[in-house]
Amino acid sequence: MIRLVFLGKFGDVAPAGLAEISLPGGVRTLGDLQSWLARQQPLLGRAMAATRTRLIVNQCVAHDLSCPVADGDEIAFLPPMSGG
Amino acid sequence: MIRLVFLGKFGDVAPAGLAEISLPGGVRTLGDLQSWLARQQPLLGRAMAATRTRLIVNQCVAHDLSCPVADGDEIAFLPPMSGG
Amino acid sequence: MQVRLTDRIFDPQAETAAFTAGRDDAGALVSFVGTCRAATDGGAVEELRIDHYPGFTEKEITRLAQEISRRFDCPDLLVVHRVGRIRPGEAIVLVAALSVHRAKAFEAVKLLMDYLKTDAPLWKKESGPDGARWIEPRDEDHARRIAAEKGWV
Amino acid sequence: MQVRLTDRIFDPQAETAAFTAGRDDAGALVSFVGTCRAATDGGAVEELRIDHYPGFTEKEITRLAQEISRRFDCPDLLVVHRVGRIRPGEAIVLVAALSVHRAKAFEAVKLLMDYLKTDAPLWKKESGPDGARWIEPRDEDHARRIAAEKGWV
Repeated sequence: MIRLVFLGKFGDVAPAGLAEISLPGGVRTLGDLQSWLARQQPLLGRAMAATRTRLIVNQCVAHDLSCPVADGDEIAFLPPMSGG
Repeated sequence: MIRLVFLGKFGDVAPAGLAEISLPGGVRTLGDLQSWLARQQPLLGRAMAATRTRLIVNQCVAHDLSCPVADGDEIAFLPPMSGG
Repeated sequence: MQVRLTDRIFDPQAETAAFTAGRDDAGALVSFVGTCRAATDGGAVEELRIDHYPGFTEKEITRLAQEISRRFDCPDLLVVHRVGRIRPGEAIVLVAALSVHRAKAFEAVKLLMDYLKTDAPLWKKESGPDGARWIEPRDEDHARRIAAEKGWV
Repeated sequence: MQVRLTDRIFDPQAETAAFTAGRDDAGALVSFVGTCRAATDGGAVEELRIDHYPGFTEKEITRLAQEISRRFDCPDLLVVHRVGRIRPGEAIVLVAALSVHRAKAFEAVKLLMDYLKTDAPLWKKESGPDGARWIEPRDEDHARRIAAEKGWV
């Protein structure tokens, strides 16, 4: 299983069923996972493509889409931030 | 009578008796008054000469030592300020 | 340095009083309080919702505060940030810095606010009579953040 | 705009709370609190005395605040300044600005503090175990004031 966390406006278009899923077949990297998500959830895919999206793996910033994804990982998808 | 107000460090060297005095003979301007004070109170005169002194007449800033002094005036002597 | 997220109404003045209690060694306190406005450029605001990513958000804000603290030699920093549902008039964020002299405290609070606007993992959604919208940093926020990064300010 | 001198201990947080009470139209509050330190470059401080010139001091501080208020389009300014005898740990000055956006509030408070340091008719005398000494603005205070005047900051 992997845990997916969709923050801000991504949370509005991500179905609740995506929070915890089995690692999809063929998904080995963050890039694979993002492509898989865009195919499964076109709305979410478009929302992510339309803005700068940062990916966080196990609470650490992922600097590269080639970063591996493994069973047990938590991956968060962050749209541009607006604190303060 | 004129009222004299000595602020900050000038207050430390000005005798209390100077707070209210008769307008001294020959004193027509702020410059006259300052010279008279320096003669009467050398300590005070030296303190004023040693620093930037601002003069306030009837609560308004005096921009010039030629400004007249008349009976009933209140003249304040201000050393450099240190608020905040 | 203290960094805290809270989903409850907080009193910025009480927080500031606690932060400075008993401190007679630091003469200068600068604080910023951001409050939920009843109306913005986008219209009337009935409610603000702030999303966060538990764990990560605290960690990132702490990292930003540590960077500011080092840069301005200002160890005494306080950050309190609301998350969740917020009503107009309620405080959203408090940033305070206590320092021996005021210039560093001003710069520390100002830049930490710039950082929070663009780099804190928080997401604001404003709701009003015309619906809800997610807020994104304004161009001027980014410009300020870049200037801060380069030491222009 | 509110300007007040007081010879009593005041609570800067309570003053700030009163200043902002019920305001849900202005999102940004910046405040500065200057507190009497127990020790300065000049040594231990047992007491601070601040002289003022009744009437004139209030008038001049109001004039400085009005200038800042106009320059930064920031009508909501609060200044509270202690006069008389002050002990370490007690607040000396509070300057607060309430504004729609934060940049102007920061600038208003920062510059009003620069002005107060050099241009407010107030005179500070520090007393400690080694005697008493009058404080004069430091060179850096003057430099900051001149920069402010010229719009460099």
